[in-house]
Amino acid sequence: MRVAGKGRVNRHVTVPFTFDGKRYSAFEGDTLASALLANDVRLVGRSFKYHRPRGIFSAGSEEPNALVTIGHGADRTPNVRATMQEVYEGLSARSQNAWPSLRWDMLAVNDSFAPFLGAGFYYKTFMWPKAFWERVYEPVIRRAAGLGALSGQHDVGRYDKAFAHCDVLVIGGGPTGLMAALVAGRAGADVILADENSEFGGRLTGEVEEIDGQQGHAWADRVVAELAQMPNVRLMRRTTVTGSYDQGSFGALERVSLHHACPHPDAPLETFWRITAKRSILAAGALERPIAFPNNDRPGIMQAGAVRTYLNRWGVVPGRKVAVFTNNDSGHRTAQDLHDAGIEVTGIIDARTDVGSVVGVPTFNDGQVVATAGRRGVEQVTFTHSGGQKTIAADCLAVSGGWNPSVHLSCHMNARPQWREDIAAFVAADGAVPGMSIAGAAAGAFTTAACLSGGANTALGVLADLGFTKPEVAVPKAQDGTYDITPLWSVAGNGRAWLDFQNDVTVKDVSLAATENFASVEHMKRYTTQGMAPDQGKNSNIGALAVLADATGRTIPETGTTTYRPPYTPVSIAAMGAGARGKGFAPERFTTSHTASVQRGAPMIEAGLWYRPSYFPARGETTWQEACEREVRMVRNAVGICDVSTLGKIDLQGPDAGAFLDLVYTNTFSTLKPGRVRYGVMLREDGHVMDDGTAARLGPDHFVLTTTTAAAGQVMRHLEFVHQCIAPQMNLRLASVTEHWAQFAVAGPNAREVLNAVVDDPITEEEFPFMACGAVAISGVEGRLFRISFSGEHAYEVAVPARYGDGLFRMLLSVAEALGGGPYGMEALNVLRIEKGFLTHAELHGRTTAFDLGLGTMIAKKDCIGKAAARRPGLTGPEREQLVGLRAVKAGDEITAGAHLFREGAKPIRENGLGYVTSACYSPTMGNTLALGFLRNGRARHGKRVLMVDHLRQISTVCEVCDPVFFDPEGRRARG
Amino acid sequence: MRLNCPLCGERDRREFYYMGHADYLNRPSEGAAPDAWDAYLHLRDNPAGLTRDLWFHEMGCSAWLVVERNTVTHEILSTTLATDVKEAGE
Amino acid sequence: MRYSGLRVIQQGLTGNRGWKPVWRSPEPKPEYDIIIIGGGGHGLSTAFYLAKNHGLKNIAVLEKGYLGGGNVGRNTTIVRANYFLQGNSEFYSHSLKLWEGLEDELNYNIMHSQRGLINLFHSDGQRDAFVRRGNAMINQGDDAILLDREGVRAHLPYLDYEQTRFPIYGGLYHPRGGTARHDAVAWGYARGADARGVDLIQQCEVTGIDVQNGKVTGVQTTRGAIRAKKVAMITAGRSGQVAAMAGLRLPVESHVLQAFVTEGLKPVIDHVVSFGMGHFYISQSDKGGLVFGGDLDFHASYAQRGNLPMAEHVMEAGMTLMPMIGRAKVLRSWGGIMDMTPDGSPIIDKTPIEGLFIDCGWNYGGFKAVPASGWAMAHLMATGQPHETAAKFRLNRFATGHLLDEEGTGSQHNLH
Amino acid sequence: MAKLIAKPALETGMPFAAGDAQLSMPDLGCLTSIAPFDGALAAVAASLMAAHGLGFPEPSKMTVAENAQCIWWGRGQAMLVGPAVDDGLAKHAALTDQSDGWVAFLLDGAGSTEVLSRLTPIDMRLSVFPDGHTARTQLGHMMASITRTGAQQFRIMVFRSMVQTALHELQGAMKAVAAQS
Repeated sequence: MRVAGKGRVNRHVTVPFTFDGKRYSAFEGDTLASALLANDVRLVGRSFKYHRPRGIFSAGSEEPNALVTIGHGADRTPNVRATMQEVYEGLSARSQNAWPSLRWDMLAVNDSFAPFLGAGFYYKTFMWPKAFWERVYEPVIRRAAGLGALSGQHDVGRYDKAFAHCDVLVIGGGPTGLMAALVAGRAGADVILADENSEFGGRLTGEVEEIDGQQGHAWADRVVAELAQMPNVRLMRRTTVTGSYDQGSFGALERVSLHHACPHPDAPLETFWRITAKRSILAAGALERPIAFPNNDRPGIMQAGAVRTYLNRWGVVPGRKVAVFTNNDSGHRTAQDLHDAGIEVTGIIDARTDVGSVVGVPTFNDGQVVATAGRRGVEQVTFTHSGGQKTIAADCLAVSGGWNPSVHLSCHMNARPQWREDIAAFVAADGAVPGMSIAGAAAGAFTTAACLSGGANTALGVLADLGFTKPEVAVPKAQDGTYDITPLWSVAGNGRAWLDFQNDVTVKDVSLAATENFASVEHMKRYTTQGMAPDQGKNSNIGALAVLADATGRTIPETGTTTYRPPYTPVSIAAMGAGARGKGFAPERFTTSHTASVQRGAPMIEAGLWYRPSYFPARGETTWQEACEREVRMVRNAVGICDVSTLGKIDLQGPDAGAFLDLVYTNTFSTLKPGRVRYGVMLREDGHVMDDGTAARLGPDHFVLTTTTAAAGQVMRHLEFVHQCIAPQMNLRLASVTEHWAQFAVAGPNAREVLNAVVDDPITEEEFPFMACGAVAISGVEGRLFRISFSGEHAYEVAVPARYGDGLFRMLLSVAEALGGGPYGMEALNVLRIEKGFLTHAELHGRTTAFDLGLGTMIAKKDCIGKAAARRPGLTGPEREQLVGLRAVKAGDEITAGAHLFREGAKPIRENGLGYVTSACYSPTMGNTLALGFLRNGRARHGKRVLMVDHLRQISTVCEVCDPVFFDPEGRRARG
Repeated sequence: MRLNCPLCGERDRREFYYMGHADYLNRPSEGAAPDAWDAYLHLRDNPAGLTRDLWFHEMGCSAWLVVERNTVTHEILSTTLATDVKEAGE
Repeated sequence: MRYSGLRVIQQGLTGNRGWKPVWRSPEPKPEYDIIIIGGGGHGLSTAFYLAKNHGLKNIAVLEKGYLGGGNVGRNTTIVRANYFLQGNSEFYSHSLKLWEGLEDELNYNIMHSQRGLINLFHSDGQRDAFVRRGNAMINQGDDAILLDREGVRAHLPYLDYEQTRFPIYGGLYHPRGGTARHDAVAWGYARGADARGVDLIQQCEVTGIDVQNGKVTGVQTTRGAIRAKKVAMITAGRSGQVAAMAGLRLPVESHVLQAFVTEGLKPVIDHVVSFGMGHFYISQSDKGGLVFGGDLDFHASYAQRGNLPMAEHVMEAGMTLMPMIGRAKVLRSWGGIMDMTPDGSPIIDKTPIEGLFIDCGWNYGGFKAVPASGWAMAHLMATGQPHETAAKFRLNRFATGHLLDEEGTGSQHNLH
Repeated sequence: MAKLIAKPALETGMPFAAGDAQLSMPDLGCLTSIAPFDGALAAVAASLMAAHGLGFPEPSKMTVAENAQCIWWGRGQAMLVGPAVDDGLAKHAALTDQSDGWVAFLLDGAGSTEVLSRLTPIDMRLSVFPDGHTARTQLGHMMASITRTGAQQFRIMVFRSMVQTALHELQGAMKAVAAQS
């Protein structure tokens, strides 16, 4: 019900919205929760397990009951707290976890079975018959469980991530945080003030009290106005600091557009911030806790502070007759404010003895609520008082069991909070998070005056540490009220008393856990699921552990808390993963020939971060195999052009460059002559092959290395490691030049002819024999030429600065095509290299040694990285699986990569396994299926037969083992 | 987590690559006994507390760093260029 | 007390007043035949199988905190047997078979749910590697099915097949893979071990291991000295510190692995799904939370908590693969401490000290190994011989080069 | 003989503006990485001064002459921007032509810091990262060099092959910031 003259919503602007399809009207400034209460909607959800009717409980992000689904289709968001959702025109909210309707929920029947559904009941049953778990029990449980539902469609929302840096991060914009930010801001520090609400002020927005002679919220507005003028202060509304991490880093979630009916299409719904602060001040306030009494979960039973906030901030009361149940002075303030607003308060039930009363309100000291009644919401409250029982009417029961400082962020780095007997609550331990100071209610100061001075003094301390001059700030005068708590956690009586509303954990469940010896607080949590619901135990943790302490005969501090984990409030995956939708997950790398390749219809496939052409379809070709075989024949018979720019290229210069290469490659490079290229194998220090490639000596002190595409980054890091950490005395410098050069393979019998058509000065065999390298000019552009071959053909790789890559590629193609050649893609490249037994990371998969690959002789006498470890007995000898060639005995039979190898006639089971196939292809050159693979003692089995079995594809093929070089084993073509 | 790169200043952990304990700086000499290699490559004190490890400022300046650090609290005590550590003869 | 649906009903009708402690809280005795250091999944299953399979009774499990408080209670609950290398294949295959009978064996519903695991691949090269693995699984007698893109779509229609950065080529489907309720596994083994006379002693930290003449004689604890004929160190996450008490240096580096759970949601993900390009795996718990994880934080740590860059990376992987989870909200994140070994495979072995055994190095695959690890460790301790399924998990294999490097990433501990 | 045609890294999309930020792609001329050999830093600095009128930059700094700039590029390395490097430096340093390896964006305007804060983890507050300061860091998931060239102006350099992604990310951040201001 809306109360005239109360609250600060804009009554001039009405906002239509719907809940469960029904139309309602709110005012500008309402949250969904305040608007529902204003419309007398009490039932807003169903509980998790028993499907009990539930109403709005709080006015903040800790809300356990009022979780709703907002929006439709791909724009649907489940589990939104109605208390945090600001209304906007057309807002469409629906209740959750109820079928067919919130009012008539079939699964409410669960409540009648409650005696059989206590803590951990599922561990004791559903075991028979065995097959029923996946087929019957689990599907039923899964359907009943869960809260809201995802749309099942791709999220269409925009999300963003950002970084921010400051001197002082103030977490929480209540009186404490505002005061701290004001002091720090005036001192000139870079300040970020973050608060999860739509307006700053914290409790001041929900109270009737004065600061410096004005209303608290007006004071807050004035401070915010001053802060907004400071260039060194960043005000972050609707921003929840969700986690504290090492060295002053924080995560924070800003709700940017979730309160807009029509968000700007470029604006994110949410932004996930990574904030780095030299110092932080935790001024997150405190949360009011419930008391566990029988049937304390009915709609209408709420936090006393929330009732006050709804009245004072939104001008809403949740009932016509309000009763209050409290063990501290908070309840009295609620009664007072309601009474002053003309709302009937039917009684204050105060668990304490001998406390004052609110004028005009019946007060029952030494009272405890033992029962509540009402079908879909509370209607009556029964309590003990003066040795008897009394029942009063109440359609809203405002409960205060005391306040828990919001210590969460101070505990994210594993610190445990400390118990303070005087306020019966946990507070943060000193130094819990390096650089974090805790102030105000978060530090157990429960009066506005104490919060203001605490905020100011904490900021002054922080500023002094950071070397700022003390600013001129007077702490304003404010009420210094009382708190005066007598702890009360649970009240015995008939009926269940809820601790965790969301997960339906009652006092009995915690007692059962204790009975069954789940006595550790962690065991109790995990056994009962208390604290594991969306509120992360904000409403229930302390109460539950008090009940556990009682049940196990320990004190609360002896029992201890469970661990507080980030995030403070739930964070959408989309926000934390912002930017990664579609292609945003990883950068895309394009070669200079990309456009030309696409123009020729080549399917571009991912190769690491790069895109490379799979094949270049010719007219009339319908399958990739046709194109691939044509391209292979083209290279073998004429000439092919292939962009090889994606291979890593590393420039190495300096007097010790040769010696350095001797250290990192198994073979010797210091003896390589300028103008020559050598193939090299690089080991990891553990003796396995890291990568292979070539090193070209461009000058006496200048090499350029190539790496495989996949290992380029790893090799660069490794070389830097070897240089900086193993051999810093070597005088050399490394630079990646992968990006600078566009490089193309020109391969095939006509390769030189193609090349000579484009270079300014034609080359000859004598000048440029196999494995030569040198400078070359193309239309006056300086390039590099390497006579190397990954196809086994007479081949070159020619490199020009990347801006000329597209031009050179097109030029090479036009020349090649005139000579019966053309471009070839990855598929043909793979066939060509398999025919020659050349390696890729299919073979260099990290478990292979130079010995396995038959390259053992490439390990020179000198020391090199990996040489010592490669000598371990397990890395050599006949038990090792060695690289072999395989060809189908019956030409054309399929050999598949990933198939396993067995002795002919042996059963294809693990015990008989001899090896596996790494790469396979149909070779148009050889007219057969060829493969590379690893076979136990394989080099001794050349000429023998093995059985290849691919269980997955149901293929068995008898293969002949052979040398891995199938084609031109003498290498004449590359030399010729 | 943030690391203070001696060259670049304080940077976010995401810019760095982690390799392992600074044991990796002390590569056994050629011909060292197999035990020495086993210790170098595999065996670790793995302290719950102060440790020294090797980081690479991969997205930054490409310097290898020796970081003194607490593995329990994640406190960073010092960061030094690996080349400086090697030069100091450690 | 035997558990059953009938018992639950009977107790419910009589006010649930008859439930008994699930385990005792015994005082430590001065001497045991066998002491197991570590009351996690592996320690508890070892104790259980020592008692059950080998008839041993005089056993204590010493736990410095609470039972199941380590990695068994902080993982993503995945159970699978999909390994490639001989040495691993037979072990995890054995483990899966034990999982399949575990509810019966423990009389405890650990909610083993064989909902199927799909490992996605995103290139021809990845496909070939997964085919190799799938064939190894079938060689071992386990199940594997190769799915092409459309096959994956039939199971997982909600993935992004159009725009994702690394297109989905297909998947390796392991129907018997799935999940289990992690805490329940620890509790079930604890209850079973306790019922067979094993003393489960919580809040009892081992502070020293007593060795005389190369032979173990007992342990020092925060609750006094306890003598023992045999001692097992089964303390993944703290293996290095415990082994150091006996003067041993291990091939282990400890790393933190984060995991995440969202708020409860109605059923939307029915399998366990693993993304081949982004270190991301996800399933949905019976309570409705999406449970997911990614890679290590990558720096050595004992902090049981993670840092943001890896958390963000995990969310980013989720968003490129299955953007329908965007509106699911992460409720809680946590970290477990992983014993990372130089080949990514575990160690179940004797140590050079007589009577001292070690079970460690589970990297981040320890949960699914809980049954078989206990089985093999119990066998080793009772008979002195390695169990046939765990014969290759030798402590000295790094020195000898008889490695089990599934990923092929080499000896750097954090790369597995 | 056909002429080899040079192609820019980006053929469309430039310049771009959104809100208080403008993005363009300046032609920087030659880029040469200069990595002084052991003990040769002084000689390199002297040669640079003699040939190009600027010194070898301190870490995180840029030196500037009339027609040239030298940007610190990482451990033991700087990038000479503008002129072709003087060959005399080759005696003292590894010289590597990177003219086609990196592309540069210029981000200008009052919103530029806010835009970059979406993409890079470094602290770009003017007090911490003043004019003439440079950082090797990341832009999104890409390696980048970011230099402040004015109170509201940054030069952002990324790998040539990633220019499309960089453009996409910068434009996205510019639009998002514009939509919120």
